[in-house]
Amino acid sequence: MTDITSLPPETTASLDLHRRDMAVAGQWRLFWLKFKKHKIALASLVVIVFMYLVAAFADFIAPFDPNATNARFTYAPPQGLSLMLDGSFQPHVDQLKMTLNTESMRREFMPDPTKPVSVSFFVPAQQPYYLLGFIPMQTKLFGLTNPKPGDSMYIFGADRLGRDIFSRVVHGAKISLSIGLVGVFISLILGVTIGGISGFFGGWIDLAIQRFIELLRSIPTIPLWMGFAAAIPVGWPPLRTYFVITLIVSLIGWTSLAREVRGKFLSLRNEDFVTAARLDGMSEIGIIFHHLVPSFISHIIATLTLAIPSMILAETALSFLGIGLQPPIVSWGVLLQEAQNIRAVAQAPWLLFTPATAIVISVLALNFLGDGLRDAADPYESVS
Amino acid sequence: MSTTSDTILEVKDLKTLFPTRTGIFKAVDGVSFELKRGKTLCVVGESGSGKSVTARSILQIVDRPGRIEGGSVLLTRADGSTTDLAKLDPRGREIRSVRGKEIAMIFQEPMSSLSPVHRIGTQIGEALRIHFGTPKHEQRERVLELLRQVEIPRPETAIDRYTFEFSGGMRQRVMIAMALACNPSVLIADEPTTALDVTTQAEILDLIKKLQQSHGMAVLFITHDMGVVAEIADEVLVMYRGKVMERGSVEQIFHTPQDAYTRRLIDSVVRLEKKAEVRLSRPAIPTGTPPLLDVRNLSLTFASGLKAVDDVSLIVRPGETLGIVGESGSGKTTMGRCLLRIYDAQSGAIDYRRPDGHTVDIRTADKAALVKIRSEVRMIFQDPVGSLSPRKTVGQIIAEPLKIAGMKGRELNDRVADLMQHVGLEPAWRERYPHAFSGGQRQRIGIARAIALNPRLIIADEATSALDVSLRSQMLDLMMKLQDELGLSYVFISHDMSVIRYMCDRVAVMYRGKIVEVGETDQVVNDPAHGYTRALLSAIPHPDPHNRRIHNRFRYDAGRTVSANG
Amino acid sequence: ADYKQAPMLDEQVKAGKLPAVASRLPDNPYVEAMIDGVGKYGGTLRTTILANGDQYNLTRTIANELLVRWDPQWKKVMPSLAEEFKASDDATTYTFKLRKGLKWSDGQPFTVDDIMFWYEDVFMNNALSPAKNPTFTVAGKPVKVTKIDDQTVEFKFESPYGLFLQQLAYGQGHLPVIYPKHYLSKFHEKYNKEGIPALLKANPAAGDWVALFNSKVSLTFQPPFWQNLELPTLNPWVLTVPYADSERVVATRNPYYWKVDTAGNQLPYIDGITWAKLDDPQLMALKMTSGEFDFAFRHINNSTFKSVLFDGQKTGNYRFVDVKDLPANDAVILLNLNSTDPVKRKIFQNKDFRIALSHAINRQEIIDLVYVGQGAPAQVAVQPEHELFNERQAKQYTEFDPKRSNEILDKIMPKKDAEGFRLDETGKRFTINFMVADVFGLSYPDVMQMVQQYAKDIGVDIQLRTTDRARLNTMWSANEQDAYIWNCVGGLSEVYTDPRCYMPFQKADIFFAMKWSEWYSNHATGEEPPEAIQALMAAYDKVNAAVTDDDRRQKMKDFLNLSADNFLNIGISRPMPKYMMTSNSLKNVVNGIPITGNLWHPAPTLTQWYFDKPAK
Amino acid sequence: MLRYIVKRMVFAIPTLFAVSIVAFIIIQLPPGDYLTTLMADWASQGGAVEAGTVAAMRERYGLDQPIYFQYYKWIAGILTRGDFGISFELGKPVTELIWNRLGFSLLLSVLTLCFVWAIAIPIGILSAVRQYSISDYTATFLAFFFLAVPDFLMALSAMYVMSAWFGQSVGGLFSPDYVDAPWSLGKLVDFAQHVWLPVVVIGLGSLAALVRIMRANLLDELSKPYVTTARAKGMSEFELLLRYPVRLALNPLISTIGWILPAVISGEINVSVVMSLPTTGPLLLRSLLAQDMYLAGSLILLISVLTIIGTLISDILLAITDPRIRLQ
Ligand SMILES: Nc1ncnc2c1ncn2[C@@H]1O[C@H](COP(=O)(O)OP(=O)(O)OP(=O)(O)O)[C@@H](O)[C@H]1O
Ligand SMILES: Nc1ncnc2c1ncn2[C@@H]1O[C@H](COP(=O)(O)OP(=O)(O)OP(=O)(O)O)[C@@H](O)[C@H]1O
Ligand SMILES: [Mg+2]
Ligand SMILES: [Mg+2]
Repeated sequence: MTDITSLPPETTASLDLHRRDMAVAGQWRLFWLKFKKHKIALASLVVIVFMYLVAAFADFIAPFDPNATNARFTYAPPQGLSLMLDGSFQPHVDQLKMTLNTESMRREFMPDPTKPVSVSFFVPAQQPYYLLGFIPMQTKLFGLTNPKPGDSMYIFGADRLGRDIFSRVVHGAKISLSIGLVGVFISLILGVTIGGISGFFGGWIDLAIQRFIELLRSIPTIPLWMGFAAAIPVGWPPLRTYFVITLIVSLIGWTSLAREVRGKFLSLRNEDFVTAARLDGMSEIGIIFHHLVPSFISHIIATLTLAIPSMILAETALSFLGIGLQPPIVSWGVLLQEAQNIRAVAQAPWLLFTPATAIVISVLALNFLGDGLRDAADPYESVS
Repeated sequence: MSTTSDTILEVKDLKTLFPTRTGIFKAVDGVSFELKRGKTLCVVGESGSGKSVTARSILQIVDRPGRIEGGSVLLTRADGSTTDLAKLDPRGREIRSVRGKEIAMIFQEPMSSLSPVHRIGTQIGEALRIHFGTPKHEQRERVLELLRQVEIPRPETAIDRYTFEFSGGMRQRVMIAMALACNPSVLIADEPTTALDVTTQAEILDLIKKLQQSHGMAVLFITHDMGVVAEIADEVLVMYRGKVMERGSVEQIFHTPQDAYTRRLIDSVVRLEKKAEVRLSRPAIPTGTPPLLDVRNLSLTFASGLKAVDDVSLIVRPGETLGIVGESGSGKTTMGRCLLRIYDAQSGAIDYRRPDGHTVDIRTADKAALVKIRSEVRMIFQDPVGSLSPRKTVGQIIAEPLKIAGMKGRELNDRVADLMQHVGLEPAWRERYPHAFSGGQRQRIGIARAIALNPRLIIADEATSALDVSLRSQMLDLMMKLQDELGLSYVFISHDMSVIRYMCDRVAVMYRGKIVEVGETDQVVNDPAHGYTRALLSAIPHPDPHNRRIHNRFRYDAGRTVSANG
Repeated sequence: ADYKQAPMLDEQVKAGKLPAVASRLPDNPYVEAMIDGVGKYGGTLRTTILANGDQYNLTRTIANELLVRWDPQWKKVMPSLAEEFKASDDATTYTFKLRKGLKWSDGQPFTVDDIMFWYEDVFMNNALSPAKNPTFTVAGKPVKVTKIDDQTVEFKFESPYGLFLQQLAYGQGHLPVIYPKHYLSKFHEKYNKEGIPALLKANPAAGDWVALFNSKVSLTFQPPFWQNLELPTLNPWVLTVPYADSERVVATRNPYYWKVDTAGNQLPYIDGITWAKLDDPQLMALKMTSGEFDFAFRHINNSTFKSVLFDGQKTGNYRFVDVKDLPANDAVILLNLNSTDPVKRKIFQNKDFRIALSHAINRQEIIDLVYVGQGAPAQVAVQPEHELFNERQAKQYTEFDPKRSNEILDKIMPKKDAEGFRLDETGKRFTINFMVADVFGLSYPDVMQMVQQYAKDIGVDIQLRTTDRARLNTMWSANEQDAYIWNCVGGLSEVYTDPRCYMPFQKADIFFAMKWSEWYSNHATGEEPPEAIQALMAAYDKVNAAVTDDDRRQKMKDFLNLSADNFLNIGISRPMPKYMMTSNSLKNVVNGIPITGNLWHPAPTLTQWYFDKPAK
Repeated sequence: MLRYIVKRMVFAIPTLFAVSIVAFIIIQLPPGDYLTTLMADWASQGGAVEAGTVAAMRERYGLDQPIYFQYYKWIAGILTRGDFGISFELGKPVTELIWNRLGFSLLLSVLTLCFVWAIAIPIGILSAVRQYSISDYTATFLAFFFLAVPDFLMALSAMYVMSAWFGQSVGGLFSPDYVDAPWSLGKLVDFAQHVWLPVVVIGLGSLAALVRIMRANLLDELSKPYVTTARAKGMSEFELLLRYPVRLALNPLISTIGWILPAVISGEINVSVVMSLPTTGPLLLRSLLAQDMYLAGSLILLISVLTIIGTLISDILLAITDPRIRLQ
């Protein structure tokens, strides 16, 4: 009669102390320990948190009203913000000298280094506003110290109506980082669920879902959007229109994910661990979400990060059809849309680069964050 | 010939490390041994002791981030030139010309070690192309010959097939063929016969022996099966936790083991040769008790037309262990799966007696009933890797059935810890993922999951195949202890006759989907009635180097009994 | 006389494929007055066209040959194909005498028979013309055309139609001279009943002879005219690559063209024209600046592109030429006075509301910002340089005076909601859903964005719906719009014939009172307008019937005055002259040529353009 | 295999019907029809269109009939005579209009695909083999940059740079001299000089997806035991990479080949419009805007058919390249 306790003790003696720590660490702690190792992911997390903070406090951070126009400064180039003046800390920008050229129909600007315009932090706002929609505020994070006519501070330049691109990008983050991403998640949920059902159950359900996906996929998007554009009542507020269209876009967007998920499920559904879960009495949906989805999470993350920029940009196509965002609401897509002309490309590239950079940074950050999360969630240690 | 010129491969103080995030893990820690021309060195040892890593280190194909930290691997060629393999650039031309040509390797996992999208023939012939630039048709000739040698049926068609069309045993034989393609002077075989039934295993062992004799090939043979060791080994190396515990001739290891671990190993072997002690003291099950499970005329035909289960009838009584033995591919797993409706049998009845005395036919039961039955009848899967969700921690895996049964919070935690302790796993490891366990530990996780709900019947499919002998005997003891405590019944599927003998009250022998013989274990083992059973018994390697009897085996071929050597 | 021809034709004449130039020209060819002097033959004019739906560009460039024409200064109606014309004193009968020896581009003579073919077999044929073109009808009654002799034809109306000659000199007057009888009669049921089934078989796209006929000829601004290479015309260039699915359009000189210069050189000077078909104006501008075109005007001659084009003058080797494209206003807010929503309709029809909205707009700011200072605050009105200019009409309610707006609105819609927006009589926020299409390069979305802010300041909620032009088209023709912004014709002389911005005139692209215009063209349809509008309509009827120029001018002034009283829509900016780009080597280009919706220039003057240094 | 294909085709038939109905409904969704477009167009040319003319034309075009009847006429024409109807605007049978452009679209798509593959696969491999290295990060960054800039803007910028900085003639697929010329060596060279820009612009947008997918797939495959098996045979690392993991990682890519067919027409409309390419995209856009019903409907139908054929081809290709799918 063998005593159970006399089984060879699988101690962790051969491991050093740290590893022993690791071996017994809780799942979440383990996750965090691993995630911390991924420096870029960590930095990305910081960037993303920062971006969302910017979006939340846009009113405070943006020095100007994103829709405030200024005829004097149409297409004003970016004014470099310098911190030092004559050896002391005195943030300032150079004043822009403007000449109106009626022949070429434009204003021409020359920075005048002899006329610094002082910039300081926590300046009074031109208009009181509500931070986060309810905190009454009178102060902006930074701005002109005492604005005189002719002074300006366009750190990322101005657009065709003399609006401050920096403020517009900051405000644009609100939409682009919120509603803009809703569609991605709807696509995700639909794609995984429907694709999962299709692949998991197979048979007639699979056949029907596959034909349906084929049908959806085979309709080109432009006519579809045009059809919807016509069907949406003109009286709807623009945000609702945009939201509904985002929904519709994502209702179509799930199909490719669904096909991939299905393929995966087809090959996984007969794995023993799935059978084991079924024997444990787990429901089919439970199996899909508890066992199958986690096993190709990296694919999902890759798909997601690829889908995000397309979602943010979807509205550039939509606004052409009159169902995108309408002024005065701004988003990064709107800003890029406005940069889509030869004038901006040739003579005001900052209109293009500023929003594009914002999108690239956020997408890269989301991507690397995704990578980091995936690696951290991956039980298989990868090379560090 | 002098001793030194006999030595082909000399491994000295080999150290292989795995740097992990949290520190250095020494998988191989100062291993030394020599391989002699025409001789076989068997490596045994606890699972996870570094046998495979040692083998891989020789060819410098340790998975990243593992690296060889020290020691030398001296290869001495027939012309007397020597090379230290451990010093070569792992991606360089030199080591490449050794791999596959001079030293070939058979990998442990036959299922996944073959490419799923290349034809069998291409994969085998590849080494010939790389090393000799053999033209296509010659390659084909050679591959066909190899396939014939490893007993793949109908090699002409098999050569153009894909991996997934092969059963586990066939894949393993393909791996062997691949390794033998270039007539290597050293063969490293990492558990090359685990998926093979004893009869086929014997053929393969014979083949290797023949090649050894004709080419003077040296063999490094890693195995858990002490019977095999006794049959083929010239020398034995015992490993434990990355270190060599003991090295010596096969007789010495079996008859005068020095090291404590070796002794435990040999003890277990001996113990497994007999009926378990626990069972000796058990009262016999009264013959009149109504069966727990009554299977009648069960049949299942796969879509491919293969009749995997053919009119099978069985009875399992409460508290009884029924062993199922049979050749690989005879339908054991399939039949076990039918019992739990993982596969839908086409005909027959599976009457299961519920605790309240009612009988339910599992084959036709509705969903709700099935869920209840499945909490009483549990399964241990043949493949411990595949049956554990790779992204769930062990704690979660074991807790899953409990959670579904409604257990929560502290109670759940305690129960999981309790179960882990039961199967000899440290409860502190509950947050680890399955891949961080060795093959044997994984099998124990499967067992813990199966017993979590206090079941009444467990269908155990090769539940101990990945364990080394000492662990195996302890696991079997545990299972029998649970049987005593809970009044459990087992359907115990196995290749291994010694396990059956140790564990089972009665045995059913399956052959090509049919039950060809059922009876009390002692009776079947000692006085087999069916030809196949006899053939099976004759091919069992005997764990005694003095008494190598595998050569006296014979084969059963659809009613004909032929001597293997005849 | 001694006529000369382009060198490219010499060979063909020598080979006998073409008659000598003298016999190709009419007895009395039209003699074109030159600007820079007699030009040189040769060269290909490279220009551009939008890939789709831009036939009008071709029409404006090479197809405006009429019985009578406007002089290049748009002052008086002059002879053209007709060497003489005469109006009766009661303005009901007009006689035209064609030049003798005019020929279609295939060499067949053009005579009164062709005009009669148009009149009898096209215009009066109910299958081909189910409704009669308004240019040739008065009070619902179509014109009566009579052949006097091979060269003389008479147009007779039942009631006085003093504007007929003007109408005929505009592009839409081309109907009588685009139907070559010798070519078209084989597609006409009356002339070729037996042959038609075979023709239909060969042309599966046409279901019957009417479709077949319509696929061979159309008005010049419709696609079929530019898709049929066989169709003989009287234009200076004839197509060799149609405006269909090729990547370009090509035209080559018409050897039978009927104009000469003062030295007797047969026009045109330029051998051929190629249009690069582009899908996007951006690319047009880019190619212009890289010197790939000799001439361009439509789609890129607006403030959006000016700055880029200005910088590209050197690389593109072109110069800017002024174009007097002066509509009545560049940006007009058109509230739908016939809105189907009774609440909105009532408010829109309230002139005080319109006044209030007008005062709320800071026009100067919009002009500075959007039009780079090019413009002046103004309502819809005739331009100051024109004799019909009415200062009150142009200036009324243009001061930026939000206080006044609020005062007025407080009477109409005194209640406001929490956000400060005014409520209508049902207690709901009064919202105008404004349709905005980005057309003509006039940056309407930007303008409206500013208007939206101004409206907000006086408590009026404007929601912008940026949309494409096609959708806007369908919306307004279904009378579904609340309001939209567009530009308005009628800034110069065309106001006589086209007062669509000054009254509910006809179904055109200005829809601020669609139901009333329907009623105006046919009292059985649409909706009867209020008294004041009916009076306005009656005032215009008087203009149409006026016989003498003086009388007509007076009646027109009265009409404009009445229109100013009604203040139907809200103008923002008086337009400034537009421009076109022509290669530096092009000469004889009229500077300041007038262009409007129905004055199809520069086609009639293009024949005298020539390359200084003939292009390679 | 054959049975599988036949089965797939049979199932495609009801889908095709559904698609044709959906296509027809979609183009009917916006209010108005071709004639409202036409009327508005005429009106802006300074004239007015008489109600009578419009009514007569509507009757002539059959636009006054109920929609199901119009559908029936259209679909019956297609099925019985291969007649897709006529384009109202261009006055020609739809079939005449589509093929030439379809050819260019197809050519462009294939070239783009080749370009993208030629770039993305090596980069994807590099980025996987050297995971988390500088080259990996650079590739990721560039891929996402091109993904984040709308294709329209990319086209415009590229054209501006090529035109203003390098003096290249941009837009279209040929110089004016060659547009109507028959094919010759010169025309081919001219074509090559023009086509690379749209190919690059369109390709860069889809680069990201491909690089990332390649990288992810490869990372999955690289650690598979069969790679070690091959290594143990003495295969060189490079051959190893190409023969095993890349071969397997390509499967998901191969399955996207079929998708280029539908992309031929509807994909990259924006780029085609900006660059004035003689492809089907601008034609579709214009026909939709002008409500040129049969042209639009036929194009949509064609896209749908191509999608379905494309899916079929993908599945077949996948089955050919992956025996696991073929034989199970
Ligand atoms: N890639 C890796 N990373 C980290 N540790 C590893 C890795 N591969 C193997 N190991 C560790 O090295 C040790 C030796 O493993 P090895 O595969 O050699 O065991 P084995 O003796 O062959 O066992 P078995 O009998 O189960 O095959 C194990 O503890 C295992 O956890
Ligand atoms: N899903 C399946 N489809 C078709 N054939 C199958 C399937 N599963 C198993 N088989 C075939 O059925 C037969 C019985 O297989 P089974 O797995 O039951 O054998 P086994 O007795 O458990 O063998 P082993 O000892 O190798 O585990 C084999 O020939 C196998 O190839
Ligand atoms: Mg091993
Ligand atoms: Mg089995």
